[in-house]
Amino acid sequence: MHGKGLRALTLATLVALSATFALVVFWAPNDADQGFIQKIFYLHVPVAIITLIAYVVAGIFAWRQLKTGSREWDLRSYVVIHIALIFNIVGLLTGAIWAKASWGHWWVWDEPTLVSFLIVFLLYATYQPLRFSIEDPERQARYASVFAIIAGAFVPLNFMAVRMATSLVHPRTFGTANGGLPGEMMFVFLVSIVAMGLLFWLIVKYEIAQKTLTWQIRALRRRLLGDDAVAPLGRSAAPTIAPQEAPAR
Amino acid sequence: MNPLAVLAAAPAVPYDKAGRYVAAAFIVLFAIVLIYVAIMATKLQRLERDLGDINRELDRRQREQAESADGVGPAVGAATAAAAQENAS
Amino acid sequence: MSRDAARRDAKPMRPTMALLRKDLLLERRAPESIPAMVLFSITTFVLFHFGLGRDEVDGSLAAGVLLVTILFAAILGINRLFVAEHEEGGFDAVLMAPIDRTALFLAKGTALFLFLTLVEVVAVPAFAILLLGPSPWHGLPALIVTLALVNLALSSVGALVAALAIRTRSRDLIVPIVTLPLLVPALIAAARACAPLLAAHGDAWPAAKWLLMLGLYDLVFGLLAYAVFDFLLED
Amino acid sequence: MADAPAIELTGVGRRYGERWALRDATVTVPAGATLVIFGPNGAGKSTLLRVLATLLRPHTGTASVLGEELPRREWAVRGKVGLLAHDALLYRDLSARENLRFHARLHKLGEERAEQLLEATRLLPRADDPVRTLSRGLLQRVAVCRAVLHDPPLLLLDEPRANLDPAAAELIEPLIGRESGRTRVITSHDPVGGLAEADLALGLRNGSQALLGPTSEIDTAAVEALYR
Repeated sequence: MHGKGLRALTLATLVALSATFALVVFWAPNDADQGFIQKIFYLHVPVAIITLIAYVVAGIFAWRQLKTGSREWDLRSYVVIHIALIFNIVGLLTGAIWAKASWGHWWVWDEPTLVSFLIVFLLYATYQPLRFSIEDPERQARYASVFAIIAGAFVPLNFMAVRMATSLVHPRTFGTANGGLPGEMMFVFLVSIVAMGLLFWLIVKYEIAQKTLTWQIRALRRRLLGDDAVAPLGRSAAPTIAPQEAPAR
Repeated sequence: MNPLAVLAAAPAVPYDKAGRYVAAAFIVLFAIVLIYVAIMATKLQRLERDLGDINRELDRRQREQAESADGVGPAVGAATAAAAQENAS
Repeated sequence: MSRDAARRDAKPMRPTMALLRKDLLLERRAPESIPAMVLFSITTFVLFHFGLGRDEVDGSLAAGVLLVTILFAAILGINRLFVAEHEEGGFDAVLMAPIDRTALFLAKGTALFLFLTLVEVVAVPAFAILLLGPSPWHGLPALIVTLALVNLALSSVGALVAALAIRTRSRDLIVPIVTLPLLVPALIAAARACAPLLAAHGDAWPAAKWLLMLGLYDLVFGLLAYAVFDFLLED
Repeated sequence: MADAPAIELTGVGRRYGERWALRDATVTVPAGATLVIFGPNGAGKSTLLRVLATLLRPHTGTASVLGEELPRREWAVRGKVGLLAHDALLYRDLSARENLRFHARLHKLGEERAEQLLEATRLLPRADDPVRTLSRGLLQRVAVCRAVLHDPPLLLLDEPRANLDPAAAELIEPLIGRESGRTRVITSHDPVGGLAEADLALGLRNGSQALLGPTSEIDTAAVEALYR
């Protein structure tokens, strides 16, 4: 079920990523102020935007989980946060590289996006330890959802606060005084956002398909070989029972 | 056309410091995607192994069933034949 | 249907007061949280004195020292917030009572707010005597307002995280690692607001935007915590 | 409503992760009757009590307690069920009187009820000492007072007579015994005493129902078999 459309999505992602790469390297004009370095922007900012959207979406999924009590939503929320954390790390690393290239330091405190990203990362990095410390899967799902909702609301608020506290001295490519992005840059930027979004969605789908398959095989083993032949599940941060086994409310 | 010629002709890739940084940023992305693919591959291998276990177990049971069916089969056939005769008479 | 209506009409105020009275009584009978938080704060000021190698601090450094200390002290209180319920199994007795469960959130949040206020009544003067260079008097009214908003943020987030962590295996680890990043926006706003108040020739009032930011934080997290608290209690 | 059964469970199950703590519990207890639950530790007795107390939501089956369906109308059941658990459910640093007054406020009752119970269980001399200074027997008496404070029509008793000397047991008999007129669910490890006290018996083993019937038709050997 969950594997449906995976091939089409994989192809689309591949095309979009190649297109982004080609456009960035061969077509997008060099920035007047920053030159070639500015091209990291096409990678860093879309990854950042997708990460943020993903965190908020995970919060919405978590809300659905609490409303419906369905473990299916817990799985989605978990996987989205899991992958968003990885994107978050990519965003932090590319941001650090950009900072080093533009301003000579690996870390700059007056770049609000980067700083917010670190704070958001620190918060979401506690999601897995929190899940891991709760044994009962039902409670784990509920508590994780509460966390995801609170954290989802935290993301925009945190951005506001960090933005307010930062003096904007560095050149910002997006929406600065020198009048936004030129058309060509904007086009490449949008293509890149689409590509990163597709990549994110693809990985989420892979992950969900893999987890569901694992559960189904586990259930099959239990049915075929008996409950004793299957090692009991240890503590796990990931959701551990198949959604179809989940209680109906 | 030789693809390397395209790269060489590309005016946008300066082989200076800036080029290295941009390359590094993209390498970070691709490295992480590659690591993800590698992790996924090991997970798939485990799934394959588990599925193989289940398949073998099913095979064994089918064989067992077939064997026991071979032993019982004629007897059942005889019984039904006898029942049919009884009905007829 | 009449019972549905009765349930909707049930005001959480009465049980909240009962729960709050019980918490205050417990703290009076066996003082644990408040003395620990006060001692912790003063010790931390001494540590800052030696750690920074300075006799006096002012401005944003003073604001940072004061607020980070209060934040860490609050972690101690948050860790203890539901311990009485957890250890004695009192959770079950409260959960079986015909009360709105958000009363528990309101009571715990209020208790934490009161505890923090009491701690600050001691810790802030101690800070002024031990570390603060400039006179604290000119910014005092604004400082009180800011700290009240900070306490509100700490108590709503704290009550929620305390309930979240109490029934996990490693609550003393979960509480700080979840609470501290969650409080970063509040800390940013509060530190910026306090900086001029603790400076030698600073303004008597901080820029309104910082207080607004704190207020927005309180509002958003207060309402959210109120909305999701129930889900932490149903099993 | 008087004729409606106090407890009606059909196929009730509760899972922790992959493990079923309780499976397919199907019991009907008429109002005013007493059900005794036998079973070794970990058989699901406590889980069943907690489901009836609205503290755990069933994962399968339908449960109705005091005519209200669980978990949909669990708030309507709260306040009508008294639970005497293994833990006393009391705040150790508060006195017996403070504990009872606190619970009376939660249940919107006056303070006279607390005094009345303290007197009935002869706790008045120690009523103002912190409960952590009380002996196990005294503590259990306070716990009984807490459980019956709001005069619940349904009582859930988890081994109520553990730690009580005979005199104390007699003292609390009017509160939690048969003559209290309440529907009762009792867990017990004592086949003879348990069967004598109840109308219905339920035996649990590994979360499944292994024995069910009126106590008059069940002999102690069948109960003892549960523990082997």
